[in-house]
Amino acid sequence: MSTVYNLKQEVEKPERLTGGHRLCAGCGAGIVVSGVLRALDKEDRAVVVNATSCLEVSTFMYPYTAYMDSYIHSAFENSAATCSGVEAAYNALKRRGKVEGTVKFITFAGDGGTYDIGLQSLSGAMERGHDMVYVCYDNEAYMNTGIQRSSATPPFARTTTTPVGSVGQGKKQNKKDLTEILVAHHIPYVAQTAPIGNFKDLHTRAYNAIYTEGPCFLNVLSPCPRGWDYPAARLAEIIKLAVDTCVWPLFEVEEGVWRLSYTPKKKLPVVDFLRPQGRFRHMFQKGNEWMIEEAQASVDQKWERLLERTGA
Amino acid sequence: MICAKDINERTPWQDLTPGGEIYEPGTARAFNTGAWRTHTPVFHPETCKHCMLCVPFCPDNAIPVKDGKRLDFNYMHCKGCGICENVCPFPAITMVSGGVAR
Amino acid sequence: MATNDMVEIRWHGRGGQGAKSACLLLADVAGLEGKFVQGFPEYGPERMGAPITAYNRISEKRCTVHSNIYYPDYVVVVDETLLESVDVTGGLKEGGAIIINTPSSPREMRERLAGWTGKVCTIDARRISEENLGANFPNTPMLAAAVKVSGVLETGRFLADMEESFKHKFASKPQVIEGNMATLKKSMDEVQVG
Amino acid sequence: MSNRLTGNEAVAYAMKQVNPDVMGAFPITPSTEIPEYFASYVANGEVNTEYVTVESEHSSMSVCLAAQAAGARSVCATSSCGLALMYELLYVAASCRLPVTLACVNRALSGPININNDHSDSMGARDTGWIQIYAENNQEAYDNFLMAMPIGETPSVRLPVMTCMDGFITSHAVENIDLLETDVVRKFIGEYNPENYLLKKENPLAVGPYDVSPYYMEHKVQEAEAMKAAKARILEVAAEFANISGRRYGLFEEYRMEDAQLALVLIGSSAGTAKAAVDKLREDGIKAGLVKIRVFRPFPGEELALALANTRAVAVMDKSEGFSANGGPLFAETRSALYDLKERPYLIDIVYGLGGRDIKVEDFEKVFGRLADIAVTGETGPVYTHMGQRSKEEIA
Repeated sequence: MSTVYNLKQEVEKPERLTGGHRLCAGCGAGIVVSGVLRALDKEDRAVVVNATSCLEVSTFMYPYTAYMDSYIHSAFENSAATCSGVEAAYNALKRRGKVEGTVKFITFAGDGGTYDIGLQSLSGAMERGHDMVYVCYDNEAYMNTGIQRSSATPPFARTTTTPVGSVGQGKKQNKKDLTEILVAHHIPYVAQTAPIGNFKDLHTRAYNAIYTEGPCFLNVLSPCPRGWDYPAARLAEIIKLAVDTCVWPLFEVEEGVWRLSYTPKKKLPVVDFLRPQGRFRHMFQKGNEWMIEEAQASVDQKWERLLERTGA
Repeated sequence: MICAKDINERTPWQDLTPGGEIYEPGTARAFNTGAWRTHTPVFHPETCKHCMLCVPFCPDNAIPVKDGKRLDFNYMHCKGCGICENVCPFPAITMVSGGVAR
Repeated sequence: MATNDMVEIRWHGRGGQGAKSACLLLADVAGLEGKFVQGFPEYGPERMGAPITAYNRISEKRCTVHSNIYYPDYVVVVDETLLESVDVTGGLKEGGAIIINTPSSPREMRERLAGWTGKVCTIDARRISEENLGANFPNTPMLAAAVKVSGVLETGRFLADMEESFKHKFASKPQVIEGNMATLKKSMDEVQVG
Repeated sequence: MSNRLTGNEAVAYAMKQVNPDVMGAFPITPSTEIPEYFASYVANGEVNTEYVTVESEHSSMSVCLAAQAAGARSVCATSSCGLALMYELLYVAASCRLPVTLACVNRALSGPININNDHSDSMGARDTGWIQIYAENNQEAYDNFLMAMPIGETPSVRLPVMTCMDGFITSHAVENIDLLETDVVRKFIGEYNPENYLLKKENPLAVGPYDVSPYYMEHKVQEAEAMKAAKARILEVAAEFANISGRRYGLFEEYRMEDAQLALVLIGSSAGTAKAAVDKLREDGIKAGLVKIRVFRPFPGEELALALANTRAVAVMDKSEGFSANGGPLFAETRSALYDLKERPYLIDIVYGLGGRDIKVEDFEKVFGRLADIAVTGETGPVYTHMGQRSKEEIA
C-alpha cells in the first residue's frame, strides 16, 4: 500500500483539527494529530476517539471542539475499547442499513494512556481485530498531570516523580518497547514514526494504517517542550535528532515483515539528542559520564537489533 | 438544535446541550488563542517560496493555504511558538517580541 | 415452608453427576404439565466431585418463597457415597421418603441411615444407565425414580412429555431417544420402596 | 407463551427478542450465562448483534457506551466485581446521557471474595446516575429488562438503566414464566433512533468534553432533572407494558398494605419469601404487610412515605452493608422519605442475607414479632442491627 505524497496538495486539504484548541504553544500533539488526520481521504468521514490526556482537555473543552469529525472521549484507560464500541456500532448499523458511506476510526492517546493505564484495553482491541487505527502520541511522561514518569519515559530522564536529587538521578528503568509489544499482537500494520522534514513518513505511515483493514497501530514521537525542557521553537530539530541518533528509529511492520523507513545519513551520537533537553541536564554533570555511556550503549544495541530484523 | 455560539458562561442549564454534546464541527475556531502569544511570527511574502514546510509543523493550524500559496498567519489561533521560523528554509518568517500582530 | 399442596424435594449429588440438571429438568417437565415450579441449585465455587445440593418446589399455586428447603418431602441421593459425609435425611419429613442410587436393597440402606424411620427407596441407577444408555448418567434414572416415588407427576404424562423433550433435545441423534425412554421406564419399574 | 426458565435464561431471551445492535460480553459469576446464551443466539444466526467479547468489564461498559454514542442500542450483563470495575464508566455513560441497558445479576462484592447474592454491587453504584430497577423473580427480571429501553432512551430521560436480579436465587432458578411474542416485544421497544449520534452523516457529534466549572454544575442539574423525569416515564412504560402483558408494575409493590400496621420495606427475591410470612401472620389476624421496592433510582420517596403513613412500625431490610455505621442504603432512603410525615411509624433497619446467607419465612416472622413489640411498647431498641449471623449472645 502506498500513496504518492505531495506536501503541497496535502496542506491544501481542509484541516480536520482546527486552531482554537488549547494545547501549549509548540506542543507536538497538535502537529501529530493534524498530521495523522491529514492522511484521511477528503471524502471519508472519521470518528476520532480520545483518551483523557493533554490532547483531550485541550481539544474538546466545552463547548469548543477542535475536530471537524465526530469525536468521543470517555476515560483515560479505555480509548481502545471505546473505539471498539464505535466500530462495533458501525458494523451493526451498516448491516442493518442505518449508516452510509465509509467511516474510519482513529484513536489518539498519550503514552500514559497507552503504555500504562490503557495497555489492557489496547491489547484487547487489537486482539479482537477491530478495523481501527490506534495512535499513541508519545511524549514520554504523564504531561497532563504535570510531568510524571511513565513506562515510556527514557532512562535517566528527570520528571516530577523521578527527580534529580543527592541519591536519585532521574528514571532508573528502561523505556518499555511498546511498538514491539504491538508487533507481537500480529496485527496487519504497526509503525513507529515522527513528524520530520516534509512529513512524508508520518503521512505515509498514517495513510497505510488508516487504509489497511483491521487493527493498526502507530507510535508517534511527540515532543513536549515543557516536560522535556527545551525552547518550544526547537521542536522540529529535537525530533530530527531523536531520529538521527536512532533514539527513535522509524520503521514499519506490515503483516509481520519489518521494514526500516528511514536510515540516518550519519548516525549521530545520543548526546546530540540529550544535550538540548533540560530533562537530561544532570547526565552532563561530572561523574555522570556513565549515564551517557549507558544511554549510548542501549540505543546502539536496539538499533543493531532493528537492523537485523529489517534486514537493512 | 443548540449551537455552540449560543453557549456561554451565562447560559442557564436548560439551554445547554445534554451531557455536554456538541453537534457542529470545529467550534474551537471561535476561540481566540492568539491572546496567548508573547512572541509573534511575521510573514514575509516576498521571500516565501511556498515550500509549505512550515504548514504541517504549526500545532495550531494557523497557517492558511489557498491555491498553492501560503497566506499570512491566522493570528486568532497562532500562539507564537516559533516552530515555523525554525523550519523555514528561507528567511520568510521572523519572530518578534510581543503578542501583537503587525 | 411448604403448604399442603406443595411438594418439596432436595437433591444431593456431586458436581458433574447431573443432580442439578435432573432438578432443573424436573422443574421444566412439571411446569410443562401446568404446575408451578421452582428448581434451583445451592451454589458455591465447588468443582467436579464436590457435594452439591439442589431443590425443587412443585405446587398447584405460585410459590413466592425463595429460601432453601429445610424440611423436604423427598430427598434424592444421586451418589450413595454421600451418605458418609452429608446429613441427607436432615429435616426430611416423617411421611416423606429418601431415594438413593445404589445396588443395595432398601433394608441394607436403612441400616446406614441411623434414626431415619420413614420410607427408604433404592434404585441401581448406574446399572440401568449403563445398560440402556451405554454409560453412567445417573440423573435420568434418578429423575424417573423421584417422579415415581413422589407421585408429584402423573407417570404416563411424564413419560410422554419427556419423550417430546428428548425429541427436541436429540433431534440430530434419534437413537438416543429410545435409550433414554427405556431408562426412564426401567427406572420406574425397578425402584424399590422399603 | 408459558415457559420455564432461569432468570439468566429469561434475560438472555429478552435480549434475543430485543436483538440489540451491540453487546459487550465478559464473564463473571453469576451473570456469565447471559453472554453464553446470547453467544449461542449469535452462533445460530437468531440475532445479528455485533457481539464484542471484550477483555474486561471495564471494556465491556466502554464498548457499550461508545456504541450507544455512535447510534447503536447496546446491552451487557455483569455482577459484583465486574460492576465495580465498570464504576468509572457507569458515571461516564450516565453523564454523557447514553442509555445503555445493563443486566446486573446481584452478587456480594469483595472481600473476602464470595459469589453468592446480596445487593452490595448495585447499591455501591446507586449514585452513578443510572436508573435501577430490581426484580423479585425471573418474570420480573424479564419484564424489567424489556421496559428498560423505552424508559432510558426517552429524550426527556436519556439515562442508562440497570436491571437487577438476585444472583443464583433468581438467576439460576428455574421457575414458570410468561414470555411475550417477539413481534410484540419489538413493537413495544421500538427502534433506537437518537437525534444525534457519532455516525450520523449530516452533522458530526462530539461527546465527552472537558467541562469547566462554569458548565459542569449545569450539566449535573440536567442529569438530576432527567432522573426526576424518569419517575413518570417509568410509570408510563409500566402502563404500556401492562397493555401487552397484563402484568402491572409500579415504582414499588405494596403487598397487603391496605390496613397494615406492621410493615417491611425490602428489595428483590426475599420479598417473595416475606410475602409468605405476611400471609401466615394475616391468617393469625396480625395486620402485616410489605413494600417491595422495585425502582431504587429514581427513589420513590414521596410515594413510599404515603404507603407507610398509616403503619405503626416498619423494618427496612437491607441486603447490603453500607458501612455508614448508621444503617444500610435502603434504610437511609426510607428514613429520609418518612421525615416529612406528620406522624411517622417507628423505624428499624435490619441488614440480612450478605454473601448468600439464606433468609427463611420464619426469619421474617421473627422480624414481624419484633415490630409487634415495638408497636406496643414504643421502644425500638437498637435501630440498626444485623440478622442471620452467629453471635455470642445467640449461642448463650
